[in-house]
Amino acid sequence: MSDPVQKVRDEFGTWMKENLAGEFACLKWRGTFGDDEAYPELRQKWEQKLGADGWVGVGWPKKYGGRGYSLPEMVAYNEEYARYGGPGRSGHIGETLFGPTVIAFGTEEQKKQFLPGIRAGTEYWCQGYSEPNAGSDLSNIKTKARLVGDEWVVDGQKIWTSLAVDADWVFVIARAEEGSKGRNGLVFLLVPLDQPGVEIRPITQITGGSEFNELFFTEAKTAKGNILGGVGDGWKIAMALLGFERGASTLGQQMIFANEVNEIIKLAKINGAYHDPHIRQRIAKAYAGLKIMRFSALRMLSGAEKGEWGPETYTSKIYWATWHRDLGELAMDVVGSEAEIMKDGEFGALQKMFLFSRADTIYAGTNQIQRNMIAERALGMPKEPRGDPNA
Amino acid sequence: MSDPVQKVRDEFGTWMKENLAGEFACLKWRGTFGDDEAYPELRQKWEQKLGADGWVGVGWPKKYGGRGYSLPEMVAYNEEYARYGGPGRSGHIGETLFGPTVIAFGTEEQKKQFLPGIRAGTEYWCQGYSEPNAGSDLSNIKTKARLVGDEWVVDGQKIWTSLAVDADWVFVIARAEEGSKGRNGLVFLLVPLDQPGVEIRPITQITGGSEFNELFFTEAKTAKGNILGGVGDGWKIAMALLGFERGASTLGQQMIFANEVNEIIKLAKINGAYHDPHIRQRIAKAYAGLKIMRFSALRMLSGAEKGEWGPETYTSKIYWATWHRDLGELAMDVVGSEAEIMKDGEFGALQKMFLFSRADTIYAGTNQIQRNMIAERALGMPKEPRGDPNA
Amino acid sequence: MAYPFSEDHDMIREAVRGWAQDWFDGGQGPEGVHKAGTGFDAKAWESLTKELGMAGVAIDEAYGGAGLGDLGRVVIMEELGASLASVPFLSTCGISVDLITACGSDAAKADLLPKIASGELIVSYCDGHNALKLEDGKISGGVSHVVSAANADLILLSLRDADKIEIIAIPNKTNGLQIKAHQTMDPTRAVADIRLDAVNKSDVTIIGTISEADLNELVIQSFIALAAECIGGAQKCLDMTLEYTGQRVQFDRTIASFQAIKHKCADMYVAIEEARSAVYYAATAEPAEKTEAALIAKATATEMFFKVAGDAIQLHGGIGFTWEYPLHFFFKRARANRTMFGTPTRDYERLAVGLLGDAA
Amino acid sequence: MAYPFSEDHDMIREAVRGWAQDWFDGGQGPEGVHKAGTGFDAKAWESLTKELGMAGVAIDEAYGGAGLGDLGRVVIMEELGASLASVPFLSTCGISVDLITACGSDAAKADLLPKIASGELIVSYCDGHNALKLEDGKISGGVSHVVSAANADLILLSLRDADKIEIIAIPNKTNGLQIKAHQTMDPTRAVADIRLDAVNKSDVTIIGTISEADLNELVIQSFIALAAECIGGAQKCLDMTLEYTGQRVQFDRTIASFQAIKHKCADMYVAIEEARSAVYYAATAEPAEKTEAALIAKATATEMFFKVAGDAIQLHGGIGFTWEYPLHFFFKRARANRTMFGTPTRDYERLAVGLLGDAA
Repeated sequence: MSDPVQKVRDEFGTWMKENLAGEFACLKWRGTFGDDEAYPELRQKWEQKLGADGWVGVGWPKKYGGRGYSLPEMVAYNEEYARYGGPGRSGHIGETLFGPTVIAFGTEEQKKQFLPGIRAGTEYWCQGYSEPNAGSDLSNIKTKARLVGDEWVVDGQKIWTSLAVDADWVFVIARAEEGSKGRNGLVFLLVPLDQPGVEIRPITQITGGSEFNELFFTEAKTAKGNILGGVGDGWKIAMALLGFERGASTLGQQMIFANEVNEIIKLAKINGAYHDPHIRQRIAKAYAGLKIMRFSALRMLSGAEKGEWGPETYTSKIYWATWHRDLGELAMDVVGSEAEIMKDGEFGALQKMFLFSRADTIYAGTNQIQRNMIAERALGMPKEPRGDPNA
Repeated sequence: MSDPVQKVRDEFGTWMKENLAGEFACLKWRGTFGDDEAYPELRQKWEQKLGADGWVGVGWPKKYGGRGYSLPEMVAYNEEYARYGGPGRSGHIGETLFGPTVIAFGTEEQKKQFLPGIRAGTEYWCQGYSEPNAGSDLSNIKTKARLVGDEWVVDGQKIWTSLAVDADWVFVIARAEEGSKGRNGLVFLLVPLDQPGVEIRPITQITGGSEFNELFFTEAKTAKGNILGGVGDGWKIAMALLGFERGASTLGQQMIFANEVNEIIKLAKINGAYHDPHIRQRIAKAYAGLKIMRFSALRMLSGAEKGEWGPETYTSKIYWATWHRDLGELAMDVVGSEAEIMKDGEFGALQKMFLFSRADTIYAGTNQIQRNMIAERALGMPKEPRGDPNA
Repeated sequence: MAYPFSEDHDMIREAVRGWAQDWFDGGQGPEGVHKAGTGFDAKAWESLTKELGMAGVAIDEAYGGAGLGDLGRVVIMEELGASLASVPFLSTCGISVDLITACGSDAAKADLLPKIASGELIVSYCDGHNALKLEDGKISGGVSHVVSAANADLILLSLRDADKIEIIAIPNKTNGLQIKAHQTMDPTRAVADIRLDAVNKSDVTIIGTISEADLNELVIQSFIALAAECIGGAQKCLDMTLEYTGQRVQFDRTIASFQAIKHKCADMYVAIEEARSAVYYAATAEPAEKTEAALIAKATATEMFFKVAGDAIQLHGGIGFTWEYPLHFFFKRARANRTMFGTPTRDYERLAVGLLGDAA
Repeated sequence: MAYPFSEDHDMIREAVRGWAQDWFDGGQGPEGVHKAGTGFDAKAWESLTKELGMAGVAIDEAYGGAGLGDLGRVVIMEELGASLASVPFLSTCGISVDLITACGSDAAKADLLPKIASGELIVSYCDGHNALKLEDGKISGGVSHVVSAANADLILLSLRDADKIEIIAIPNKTNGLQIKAHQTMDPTRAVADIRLDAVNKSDVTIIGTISEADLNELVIQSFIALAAECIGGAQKCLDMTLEYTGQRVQFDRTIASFQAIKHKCADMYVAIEEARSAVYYAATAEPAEKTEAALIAKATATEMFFKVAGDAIQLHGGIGFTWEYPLHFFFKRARANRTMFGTPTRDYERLAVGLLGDAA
C-alpha cells in the first residue's frame, strides 16, 4: 500500500472510531440493505455529520466538494467505513449513483444546483427505473413525459424504488417521444417528490419490512431544465449510471459480509455447531468466497482505473448474490433449532439476513438476466429472439 | 405379490441360478452398457441358451413365441435376471425395441420373417436413428431412401449406433420423399448389414472402448418389402419404438445399479471410507435414490399397464442418468487415492462406470432435451422458436 | 385414480382440496391469521373435522374413523400443505393417533380415538423420555418447540419409568403444566415450549407402554405425513410459478417461453415427482421397510420443498418476495419443515448407520 | 497487460501459449503420447526448457532464472494446463525449486538451481518424513503416487532425522531405490511409487534442513501452481465449448443461441473467473496470508476444473465423450488434480481448523 492510501486509512479510520460513538453508537452495522428502516432520522443526522467533516463524495473532484480520491484511496475509505460498522448510508444513491452521473452528464448549473445538498447530507435521492412491465426488460419503459410550457409533466408508475420514503428527489427514465420503442426516445428527468402528482406506496416484503416502494406519477411536474442530456439520451445516461453501481462501494459491502461471516463463526463456536463436519465445510467455503470476492473486486477496480472493465465486472453480481443467499441458509443451519423462533415478535439480524438474501438474486438484475448478460457480452454468444412464438 | 408373479420368480430365478454357471459364470455382471465389448461370442451363446429355454421375448404374445407376460410378471422376470448378475443382452435391441415394433406395425409375413431369429437368439438388430446433424433434433433426418425396382436404395450416415458390430440387421429412419421436411416423408426400413453398401466404423470413447458406431450407407440395398408401414409412417413408428424403451427393463437396470451401490458400500467398509461423514451422506443419498427410482418405476409401469403414461414417464431418464453420473463420482471418491491407478493397463469396473456414466446424461436425449420435453409435454410450457435469430 | 390410490382416496382429495384452497386463500391465509402468527385457525379446524370429517382418516373404523391408513393421511396432508392450512392435523391425526393405536389400552382407545375422529380433541405429542424426570410421583422437565402444543387439549408425552416407557396424556389445564407459545419465522404453524413443574403423576392418564425401539420407529414413520405436506406445498409453488410465468411478459414473450425458466420448472417437477414416489412408497411399504422408507421420504421431501419454494421465489422475480403474494409463506413453511424433526443430514446419517455401521 | 501481471508475464504467456497448443495439439497430445500413458514427452520438455528457457521462471536471477516468482509460474502453468502438456514442470519447477531455495545450502543452490533452470535436471519431490525410516545410516520405506517420479533425474524427499527434518536428494540410479511407474486414468501425467530399500544415507545429498511447520506451509503454497493449471485447463474447456456450440446447428439454430447452453457457459465462466481471482490472489499474497490463500486457490480451482470439464462434455453431447476429441483428457486431468494432493474437502477442513479450531 502506498502512502496516500495509508493516510486515508489512518485519518478516516480515526474519524470513524471517534464519531460512530455516543448517540450514533446504536447505528453500528444497522441500516444495511434489508434493514433500511432502522433509525431513519438518526441516520440522516449521521449523513450530515459525515458531510460536515468532508466525508461525503470523497471520490468526486475537488471542485465539486469532493476529495478527488483515487481508486485505492476509495477502497481504503470504504473499507474503513465498514470496518467500524458504519451504518447503511441514507445518501447512498445521491452520492454514488446520481452524483457521478450529474458530474458526467450535467450542465455546470445543474452541478451547482444538486451536488451541494448531496454533499451536505441534506438532500436525498432515489431511483425511478423499473416498472411493473419493465423489470428484466428495462427498455420497455411506459412512463411518459411531455413538455408543457416550462414544465415536464410525468405520468406512469415505477416500482422497486428503495429509499424513496425519505428521499427529496427521484431520477426517472421516461418516454418523451410518443410511439418510440425500446431504447429510443427516452429522457432522464429529475423530479421532486414532495408534490401532489407523486404518490409513494411502500411494498411490504418477506421480512415484514418495506425496503422497496412503488411510485405513482399523475401529472407530476418538474422544471423544464431538470433533465440530464436531451430527449433520446435517457438510455445512455441510465446505463452509465448503472456502471457506477459497480464501483468501489463493493468493498464496503464485502466488509459487511465479513462481519456476517464472523458472527456466524462466533455463534458456531458458542453453540457447538463447529463440531459438525458439514457445517465446518460450509463455513470454510463461505470464508473462501469472501476472500475471492475481495480479490475479484481488486481486479475489477484496477481495470476500471485504467478505463477497462475486465471480465470480473460481469461476474461480481451473480457471485456475491448467490454467495450471500447461501450464507443466509448457512446462518440458519448454524443457529440450529432456535432458527425458527422470533424474539419479541421481531426477526433477529441473521433471520432478517436469511430472508432478505432471497431478494439478492433478484433485484438489480436477476441471476437469469446476469447469465444472459455474461453469455452475450462477456462470451459473445447469440442473443435470444424477442417475441413470443406462441403469442 | 400374486401367484403368477411368484411363479416367474421361482421358475426363472432357479433357471438363472442353474444356468449362469459353468462356462457362463464369467459373464456375471459383465457386458452392461459401458462394457459392451466383454465376451461378445459367449454372450451370443448365452442369448441362444436363453432362447432355447424360452426366456427371450417373454413379454411377446404367445402366438409369436412369447409367454404373454403381464407387467408384474415382466418386472419379476427382469429383476430375477439382474439379481443373479445376468450379463448385458446381445439381443436387447431386437427383443425389447424391434420385436414389439414389428408386432405392432408389421405384416403377418414380416412377423414370421423376423421374430423367430430374435426369439432364438440367432439374429441381432441395431438402431439407425441419430445422424451427425440430427442428434437432439431427431426429425432433421438427411439419410435418403429411394425405391429402385424391387429394392430400396439407401444413402447416408447414422451415428451413435450401439451393438452394431455384431448385428445382422439395422432399422433405419430415412427420407423417402425428396424435399420433405421434419417428420414428413420418412420411412422405417429394415436393412441387412452384411452387404458392400454398409460400412461400420466403431467410435472409440472416453473409456477406450467402442460402445457406439458410425454406419455409412452407400447405395445400400434392401428388399422392397422390408419396410414397416408405408412412406410417411416413419416418424410415427420411430416414436412408438422409443416408447417401448421406457419399459419394464428399467427395473433390470436398477438391479445393476443396486449392485454397484452394494460394491461401493462394501469397499467403503473395507478401506475405511465409511468413517468420512461426507462419504456417508453421499452413500445414504445414493441408496435413497435407488429406492426412489424403484418406486417411480412401479408408478410408471402401473400406469402403463392401464395405457396411461403418468408424469413419472417424463422424469425417469434425467433422474437415473444424473443419479448414475453422481454415483460414478462417489465411487471414485470412495476408492480414494487409488482411484487414478489402472491395474495392468485396464480400467477397473468402477473406473469404467465413472467414465462411461458421463455419457448417461447425453445419449437417448441429453438432460437439456429431457428438460425441454418435461417443460413442454408434462408442464405445457411454450415451445422454443426454431431458427437462429442471428443466422 | 392413479396408483397407489383407491377411489376412497380420490374422494377425500377432492373434498379437502377445494375446501383448503378456499379457506386459506391459496396459502395467503384468512385475513389476519398469518399476520397474527398464532398458526392456528380454530374455525377452519372445526370445519375440517366436523363438516368434512377428516380427523379420523387414519383411525380404525371401529373407533369412528375411515381406516384409510398412511395413504389416506398422505392425501390430506398434501392438500393441507398446498394451502398452508393452519390446523393441527399433523400432531392430532398423525403420531398421536398412531401411538394410541399402537400401545393404548382398550379404555384409552375407546376414550380418545372417537373424540379425535369427531374433532372434539386436539392432541400434541412430543418425546419426553429423555427430558422429563419422575421423582416421588411427580414429573418435571421441559421440551422445546412442540408442534401445535399451544392449541392442544391434550399433550401426549413419553416418560421413562424405570425400564419401560409410558405414554402419558396431560390435559392442557393440568396443575404444574406450562405451555409457552412462540412466534416463529413460519407464521402458519406455531410451536410452543412445554414445562412440567412437579406435575402429579396421578393427574395424568397412562395411555400404555411401549419399548424405546418401537417408539423410535413409530416416530420416524410419522414423518411420512410431514413429507406429504411438503409434496403438496411444493406442487402448489410449481403451479403458481407456471401460472405466473405463463402470464408475465418480458422482451415481448411470456417468460415461460425462455429455456432458463422452462428448465428450472422441469427440475422442480422432477424433484417433486421423485419425492412424491418416495412418500407414496413409504406410505405403502411393508412394515419391515417402513422406517427406512419414512426416513428417505422425509429427507427427500423436506429438502425438495425448501429448494422448490426458493426456486419459485426466484422465478417470480420481485413479486416473489413481497408479503402480499403468498409464496414467502411457502418458503417459510418449507424452511420450518426442513428442520422441525431434525435435519436431512441427520436422516441420511441414520440411513448410513444402517448401511455402513457407525462412523467411528 | 491486466492486473496483477507485468509485461514480463505477458511475454512469457505469449511464448508458452502458442508453443504448448501446437506441441500438444490443443490437448489431443502428440501422436501416441497419451495413448502410451507415460505422461511424459521428453522432446517437448527439452524444447520448453532449452529453446524457450522456461524452467527457471521462478528461480532467482543469481542462479540463472528469471526471478518471476509465483506469478510467473502461474502464467506458465495456465498455458501448460490449457494444452495438457505432458512435461514435469510442476514437480521440477514448483515445490522442488521452492524447497531448494528455502532451505538449501549455498552449495546445493549453486549446484541444482542452474541445472534446473537450464533444463538439465528433472526433479520430483514428495513428503517422506512420515513414511521413511532411518536406521543405522540406511533409509527404507515407500511413498505412493509421486508426480513425475518416473521421469526424474533426482528425487527429493523429506526425512525425519531425530528432531529435525532434512531434505535429501537421491539420484534416480541410486542403489536400493526403486521407482515403479503407474498407468493412470489421466494418461497425460503419470505418477509412480517410490521404494527405498536400505539406501545408504551416504549415497544421498543433504540439501538442507527445515522445520516441519515450514515444510508444510511450503508444500501448501506449492499448490498454487496446480491451481493455475486448473484455470488454464478449464478456460480451454470453455473455449472449446463456445466454439463447438457456436457451430453446431440443431432446430435450425446454433445451439449457442439456446439459453440452456448460454446459461451453463455463463456459470462456467463465473466459476473460472472467481477461481482465477483466488489463484492470482494466492500468487501475490503477503507471506502471512499465503498459505491460507493457497489452500483456497487449490480447493476452489480443482473443484471448479472438474465441474467445468464435466459440463463441457455435457454441452458437447456425443462428441464430448469420444476419444478422438480431446475433452475427455481434460476431464481426466481435472479428476486427477482434484485428488492429487488431497481432496477439496480436506482443504476446507484445514481452513475450518483455522477459523473454528479442531472439530472435536
